[in-house]
Amino acid sequence: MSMVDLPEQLGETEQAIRETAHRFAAEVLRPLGAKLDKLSAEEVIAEGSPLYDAHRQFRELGFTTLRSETMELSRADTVRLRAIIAAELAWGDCGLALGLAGSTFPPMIAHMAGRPDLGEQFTSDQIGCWAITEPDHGSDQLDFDGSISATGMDRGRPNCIARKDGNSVVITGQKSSWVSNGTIAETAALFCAYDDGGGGEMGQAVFLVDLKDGGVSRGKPTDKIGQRSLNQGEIFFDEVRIPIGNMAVGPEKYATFVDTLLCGTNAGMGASFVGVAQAALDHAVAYAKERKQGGVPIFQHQSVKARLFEMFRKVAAARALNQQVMIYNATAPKPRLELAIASKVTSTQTAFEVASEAMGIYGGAGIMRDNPIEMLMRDARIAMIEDGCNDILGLMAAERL
Amino acid sequence: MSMVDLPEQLGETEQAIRETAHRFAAEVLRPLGAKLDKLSAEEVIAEGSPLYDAHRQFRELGFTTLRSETMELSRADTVRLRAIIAAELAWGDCGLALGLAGSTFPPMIAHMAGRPDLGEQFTSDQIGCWAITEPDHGSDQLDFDGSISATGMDRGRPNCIARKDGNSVVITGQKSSWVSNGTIAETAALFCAYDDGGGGEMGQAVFLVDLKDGGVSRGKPTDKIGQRSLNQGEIFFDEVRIPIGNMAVGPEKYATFVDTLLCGTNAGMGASFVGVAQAALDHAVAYAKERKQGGVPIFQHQSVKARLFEMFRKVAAARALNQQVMIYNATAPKPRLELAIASKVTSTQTAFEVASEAMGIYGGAGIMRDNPIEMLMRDARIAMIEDGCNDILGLMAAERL
Amino acid sequence: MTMVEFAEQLSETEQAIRETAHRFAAEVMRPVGQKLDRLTAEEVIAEGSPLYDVHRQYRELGFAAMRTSTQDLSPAEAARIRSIVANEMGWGDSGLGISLGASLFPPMVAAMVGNPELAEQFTTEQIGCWAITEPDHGSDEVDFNAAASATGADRGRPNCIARKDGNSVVINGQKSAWVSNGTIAETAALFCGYDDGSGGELGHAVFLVDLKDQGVSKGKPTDKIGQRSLNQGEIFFDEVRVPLGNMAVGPEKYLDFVDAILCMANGGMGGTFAGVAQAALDHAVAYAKERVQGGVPIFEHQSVKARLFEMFRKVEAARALNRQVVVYNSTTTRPRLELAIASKVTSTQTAFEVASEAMGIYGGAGIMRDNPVEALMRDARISMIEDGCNDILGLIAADRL
Amino acid sequence: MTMVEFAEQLSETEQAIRETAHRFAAEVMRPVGQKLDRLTAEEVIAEGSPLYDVHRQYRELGFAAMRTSTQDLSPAEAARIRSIVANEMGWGDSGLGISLGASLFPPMVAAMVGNPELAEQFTTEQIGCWAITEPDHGSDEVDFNAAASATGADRGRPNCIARKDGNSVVINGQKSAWVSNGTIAETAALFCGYDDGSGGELGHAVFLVDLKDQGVSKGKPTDKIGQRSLNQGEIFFDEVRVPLGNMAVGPEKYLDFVDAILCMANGGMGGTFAGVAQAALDHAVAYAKERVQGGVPIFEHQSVKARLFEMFRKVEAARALNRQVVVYNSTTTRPRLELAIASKVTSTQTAFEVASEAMGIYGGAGIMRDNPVEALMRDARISMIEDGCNDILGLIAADRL
Repeated sequence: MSMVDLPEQLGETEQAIRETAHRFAAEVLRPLGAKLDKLSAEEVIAEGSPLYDAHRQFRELGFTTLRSETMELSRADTVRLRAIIAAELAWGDCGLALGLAGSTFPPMIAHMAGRPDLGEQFTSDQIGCWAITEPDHGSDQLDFDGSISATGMDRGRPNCIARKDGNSVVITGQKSSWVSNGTIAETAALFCAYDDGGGGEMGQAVFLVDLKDGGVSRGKPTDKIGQRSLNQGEIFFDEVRIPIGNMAVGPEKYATFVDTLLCGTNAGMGASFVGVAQAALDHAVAYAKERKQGGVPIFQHQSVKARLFEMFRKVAAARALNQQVMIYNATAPKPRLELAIASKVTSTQTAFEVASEAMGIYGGAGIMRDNPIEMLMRDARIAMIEDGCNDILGLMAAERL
Repeated sequence: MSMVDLPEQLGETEQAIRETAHRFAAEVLRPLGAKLDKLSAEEVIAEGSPLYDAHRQFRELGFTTLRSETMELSRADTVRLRAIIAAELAWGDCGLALGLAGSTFPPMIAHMAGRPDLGEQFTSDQIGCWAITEPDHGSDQLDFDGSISATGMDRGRPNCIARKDGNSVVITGQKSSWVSNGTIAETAALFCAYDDGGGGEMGQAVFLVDLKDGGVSRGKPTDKIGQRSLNQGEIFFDEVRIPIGNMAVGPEKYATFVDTLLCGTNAGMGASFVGVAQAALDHAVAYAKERKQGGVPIFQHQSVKARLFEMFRKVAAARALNQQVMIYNATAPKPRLELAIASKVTSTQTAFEVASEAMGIYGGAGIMRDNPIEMLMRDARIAMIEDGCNDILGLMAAERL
Repeated sequence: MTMVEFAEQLSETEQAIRETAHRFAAEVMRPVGQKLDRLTAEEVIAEGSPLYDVHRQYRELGFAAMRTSTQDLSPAEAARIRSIVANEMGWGDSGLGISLGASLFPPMVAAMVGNPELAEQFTTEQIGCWAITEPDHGSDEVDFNAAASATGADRGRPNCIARKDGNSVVINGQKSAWVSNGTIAETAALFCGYDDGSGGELGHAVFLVDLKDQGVSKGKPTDKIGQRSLNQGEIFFDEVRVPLGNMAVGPEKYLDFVDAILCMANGGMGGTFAGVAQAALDHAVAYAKERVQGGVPIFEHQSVKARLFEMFRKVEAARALNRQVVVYNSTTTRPRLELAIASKVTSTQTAFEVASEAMGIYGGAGIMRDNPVEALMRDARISMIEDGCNDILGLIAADRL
Repeated sequence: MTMVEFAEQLSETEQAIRETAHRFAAEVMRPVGQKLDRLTAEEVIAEGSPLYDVHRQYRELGFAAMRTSTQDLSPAEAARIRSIVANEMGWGDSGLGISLGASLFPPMVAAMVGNPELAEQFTTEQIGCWAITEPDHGSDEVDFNAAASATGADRGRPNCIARKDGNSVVINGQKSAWVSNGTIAETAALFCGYDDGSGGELGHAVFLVDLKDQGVSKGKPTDKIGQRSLNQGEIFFDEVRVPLGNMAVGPEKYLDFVDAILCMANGGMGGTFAGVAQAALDHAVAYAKERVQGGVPIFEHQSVKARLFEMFRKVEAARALNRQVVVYNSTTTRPRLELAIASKVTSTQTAFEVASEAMGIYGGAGIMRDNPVEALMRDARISMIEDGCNDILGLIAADRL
């Protein structure tokens, strides 16, 4: 019962990569995540924090540039391997795993948009971020067709606007407290309103921004109940001027682009929280076999077994769905967002339920701060909210049924 | 573990009445309900059907006229006794219990409206019905403030309209297939649109109607998957003329009246399905203690015990909520519909879950037609839909939070 | 939103087989299943019943042969096709799907043990059955390490025993009322106690038996609440003599063999009931888009959408898990029963929840006998009990965690 | 939608007491609880901590005295008031509520056994505790008929034993890290093994112990994930000598006494966590009506309303069950532990589900440390484990069905 012992038949290369990921998760991410969990939000990102070592070591592993062409794997196998790696990393620590993934947004966007020039400037050697949600626009920022709007609702004005000014674009406004890597990022993939100066209705566009530019400032790091190893926080733009060439995606292609991107991010969350659920299950099974009450391991209790099976069953289903969805969306002519959302919702809900049940298996020991389970429960609970509240995502997905 | 052994301390009178109800439920309703379940919808109501004996015997017991003044009970105790009786009757057979309760609507309305003259004409000696839902208006018929409407929704035209014509009212249109006692009722409490001839917007009103009047016809009895002992079906009105005096509630008081009525009917459903849930639990406990596998009763399985407790716990909570709600609504200056709905939803959902779990306890025997559990599951499932879908009722209730 | 639009990329062969299966499910199984649902258990199996046409057409389409041989496909492809076909069969009619699957047991056993003589005699041309459970041994019949036993439980003596007598085996006793195809089967794969005459402890073995042999008699067909198109019933053996060569699996290999069979059977149930869940979802989505209340389809209600998404999500997860498990167990050297059970439990539970929710979406129409979803709910509920109660299967699986 | 607007009719006395309790909960407990939640376990109990003010003010308001005497109220009234006060305490801060309740154990035990000498010595002026669970005996400490034992389990020797020595009793051993008020208590109601010196089998007995006695020492305060305002920790006894007269309950009456105590303790937990659930609901409703997204409060979203109703319904059921159970058990001659457990399990599970849903209603704001609902979720989760794991309690209760 560990991540390695799962229903996949992997080739040798894949097996080796998984093992690398698993070792990194077990030896680096997990102990580090447990340590950062105890620190304040400020301490997590202070100079000299081991958080930055994790970023460095992760880059050295080369996962960020995993491409099928380099491994002679089929597209489907590559995608499955990505799902496996994402699960392994989050099995170690999901806050760190999400921070590492968020960091690669700017080069990933450059790649997706077919802009190698930007890719050269915005590399995975810098800590990047995905700046999309705004104080007045949370999950609805992702809802293009208004499927989740209440009667009579009006979206209101964006909090962050990029204005064309000759060959430059001038950015003013802010992004919300929930931008991952928000206060430590060196670069950003900025999704915001775009005023082309034509006087018509505003559109939206994607820009790659060097956050060392004049006019950029940051908020306080967000003090969250879980995923404390993941930095989040506001980014403020005060007349930040960037070249027009930094526009990676223009207004006309914006909606399609975001749709594709959301297929990827939701599936990524799905993969990561399979790992969290598995981590909770692994702990629970190990504890049940080891903890004795009245002379026998509690695993011998029929009711404990019944609960462990229920957890196992849910984790297996979440993983199967995630892998199938990722493979489908990577190989189908048109990815289906409703599938990606189904995976995100299923995995995060499963992770929460399984972590909560795992606490029950631990019994009195489960309520102690030094047990590994309670952090998993906190981590999982906020995953049901982050990257789109599950409820709102569900409504968006239902629209497509 | 039976209805008699429950967390209420009852006075002697109350105890005696409960025992009468329990005996009637066990000896008359339960065997009859099981028998009617096997018949076609037509056979259930055919001349000579034992259904009519149940109505006759029920009248003789005198429950229909249970009033606090006759028993020297406090208002709260009287209401609690009503909750207990409703649960007992449905414990016997919920289809019959609902048919018996529905039958008393016309005299009950006369009483509530303070119209003793109508009460003399519309007595509990006739089979009555509550004619409210229409083909194009189901649960939304009860939603006065539009709390459940989707964007841009328009209620549309009523299917049944009463038109003032001098000292008479002329009724035309139809009520839906879900009117309880619809095809056998002799009298109806008709809730429908009312055109006072003033040319203004139509209101709604309540009329007591003798269904032997010229112009009344009936549909086919509805062929339902559960509660088969409960007749339901359409009533058609073709220029049915009744005296204007039969208007029990006029347009101006209609909304308040229906609100009060719904408090009563939802709580009544809540009480009845406590009884159904208890019936399923009783069967399951008895079976678990009696059925041996490998030499010991399956009750000795830890996982069976855990499931029985979960069922017990839910039944206890549903009952406690129902009694508390009924007492509150009967004694508070203003009854709260959201509480009555909370009870209806909790009881019907509990009954379904408990009946389904009881099937699981029965194992292979549970899938047989001749076990008592599967009918309870069917009965309970449709209770989540009848008298207002639980989902829609929930939205109406939420509006008042 | 039908089975054809699955979340998968299929090869051309797979696509073609699925389409054939889907057409068979839609055009043959579903209408016949609905018709059989209304008949008595006796009428279902009477001469001239369309049940036999379904078996005949299934053979003609080559599915029977396909499920007992692997043709030119890789094991992974063959497994995936099995899972897909099971989905389609369940989508068409689960009772018929199980009948068709169970019918293949004798030739399948012959193929699995590589016994060409038996394979020649026991072919897919006959209606077969899997005779394993006994009156005193239900789900515990498959629990070899007593994972599910209560304290002090003693398995007791088998109800059916085969006794070695020279070159023959003489069978006495009976199998339970839940043997699928029990009263119509021409051949049986009989799993029962085996007395080799040595006077030692009784073992277990598998025999292929021609049920036209002298001494075989059948019970009354079981009257079930769901899957009424599936015949089930007892088989009695009174000194039935078969050649010793009909022993397909001897005592020493019995446990491993049953393990392998259970992996297949649970995987098959997982596939079938993922299909049932899909059928319920398809009905619900179609109805929600078509049913207009107050001028707009009920699909426009946000709360209806939220519920449909939840159903969709669960169906996708159940199917993905089944696919992954069936492929894994067919390609590994050591199939894992806990995975197969995880799929069976997940799919059957999902089918029940989704069918019940679908009834809710139908509202008042959902309680009518002629709506298509109530039968799905009945079918699904008993699937949680048949082929091993989910609770007991869970305990068996947990023991392997 | 606060505790004051309960679904109940209260007498004037009850109303007055509730209002006092509510004010104390809102103005004292809640702010102190929030403050203590941020401190270390050591800081919570340091000299000068506001924790001690809460104890003092609680005594001054007379609640302590009220809970150990019945004044002029009828048993039913007194019980209802206990339930109401427990609701309010939980609504204020469950950690503090439990600390206040546990503090009363020694005088409560003295009152229950009618021992005026002990009652004079062990008063509500001291901080008391209930010392029962041991390192090797958690929830099973209360499972006398081994309802929850696995096959072959052997209880093992108690960790704490009192040995008779003439007119004294000498105590040795320890109690577990989960004793509430464990490291701050001045007095204890000690439930432990009892060796009467006869050489026979060890019994159990209850002693009231002054923890300032020689030989008593305390462990480190437990660092828990929730209910951080509640001190818990080990108590060690090294040859602690107390007069024999401090034996409040001897071995022969021990089982009955513990049964009665468990009825009270479970009822108290049921009351407290119904209050926690109500607190989470209140926060969620208020937030939903206040938080505007896109121009309208999120309360206007149909799916938000549906979720709030579900929360409301569960809270009402949990509270109603608690009220009914507490009144029943206080007025009957034979309290039923299964009912008390049903209430404890229902309330704690409800509190957890409702708090978790409340986090979802808060969305992004819900993951922040400074929102009020995440602490409620942590508090509620551990309540499902403390004072007996819900799963084990369920097995104990099931045995009495």
